[in-house]
Amino acid sequence: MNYEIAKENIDIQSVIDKVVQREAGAITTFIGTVRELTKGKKTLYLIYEAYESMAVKKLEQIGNEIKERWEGAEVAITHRVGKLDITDVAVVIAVSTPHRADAYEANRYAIERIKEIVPIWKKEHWEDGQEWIGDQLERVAYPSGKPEAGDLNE
Amino acid sequence: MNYEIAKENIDIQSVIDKVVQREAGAITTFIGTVRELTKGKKTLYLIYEAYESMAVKKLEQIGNEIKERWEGAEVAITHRVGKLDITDVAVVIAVSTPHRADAYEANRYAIERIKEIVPIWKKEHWEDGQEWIGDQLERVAYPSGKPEAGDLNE
Amino acid sequence: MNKVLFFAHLRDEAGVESAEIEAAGKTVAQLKEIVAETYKLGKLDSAMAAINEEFAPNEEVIQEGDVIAFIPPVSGG
Amino acid sequence: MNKVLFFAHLRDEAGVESAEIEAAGKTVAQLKEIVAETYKLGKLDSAMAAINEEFAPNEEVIQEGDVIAFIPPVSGG
Repeated sequence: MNYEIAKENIDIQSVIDKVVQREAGAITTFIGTVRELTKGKKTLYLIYEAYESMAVKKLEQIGNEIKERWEGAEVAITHRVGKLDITDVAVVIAVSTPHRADAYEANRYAIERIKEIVPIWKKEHWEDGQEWIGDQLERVAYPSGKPEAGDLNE
Repeated sequence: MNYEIAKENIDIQSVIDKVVQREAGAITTFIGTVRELTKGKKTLYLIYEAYESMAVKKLEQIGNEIKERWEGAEVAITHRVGKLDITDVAVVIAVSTPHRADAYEANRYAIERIKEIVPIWKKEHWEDGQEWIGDQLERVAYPSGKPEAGDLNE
Repeated sequence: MNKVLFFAHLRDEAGVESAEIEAAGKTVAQLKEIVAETYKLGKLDSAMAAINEEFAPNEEVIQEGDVIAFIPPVSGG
Repeated sequence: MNKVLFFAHLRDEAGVESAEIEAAGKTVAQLKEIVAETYKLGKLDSAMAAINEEFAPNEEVIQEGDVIAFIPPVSGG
């Protein structure tokens, strides 16, 4: 179970434990936390929602993409859903590799891919309103109905 | 105490806790672990030794360099000394920043700088011998007596 | 019959989480048109579609029993 | 008097962790020569020196009471 959607607080150490290996000299983690200010606007809290079964499959796909590109990599990703307050942990990505440069690159790849292909959405709640992020005009839309050609059935 | 030399097992979560901030959307960690194989040679265990008082100062210097270069960054680094077995954690670097690209870059900067200027040494123990790493011929020596011009009194 | 799933703002606008629709033989694009009209969904064009939890292009033909999800631009992480 | 510290392989070779040496007025380079000869340290050339926990170049002049450390190429991380 290296790829999970969590309904409660994520235990960071338990995600790290999944990628510990005797062949690894480096483990990187990315911990996405709820930031109070975005473009000067104060967030009160967030709601994350997932298409859970597909999200787990897509997290696993990202892990497999990483293992193909970075030899010897191990990957674990947990994304939380539900209501999150400021500084709460939304996502933890742990990647272990034999050498450190790969651990950074592969981890960065994971978060970028999550933002492209994993069906999870956040709704920001401010003092003066709320909005699902991702349907805003400044976001890239997908007129062809897909994120990009390479993402289909990879 | 964001910069520490530890004689016991490092609690990763406690290092992360030091960089949590309401302004941060991203925390990256680098966890250096003892790898079993290096260039095909099997390590049994390592001994890390530090010039402790200077090492803490140099870790703090690295943190300050990061804060100057990446606005809004918070940094915590703990390096362990003593005997470490395979998969044991030698170093934990945690960096938080408002945006994720900075958290990866600043964290990577920290580990590279540690390998340049922090007075910590490891002695590898193999089945057929032992050696202080850093005095090997394949390493760059410092004929001028310093790591590089920019490192002095930065 | 086919199950159709709505998420995030699409679910808020549609007012339902899922619907049962006869969509076998139709393309994703055709189903989008029908659903957009039925549920008055203005931004369905910018949504991706998934068939059985895999992204599917607009021209893919839906089979009997397929589960179709409309996926607004994602914002996890 | 000045305290001189040895680490890692330099300590192993010198056989001591530290020594008291009269080094005031000498440069780091001069002290290196003396120490290399006294303790038969072959690789002192590749070591950095620190004075009072700050890296110091070979030409820096040592003051009374300064603590000097010889720092082999580091290998932490």
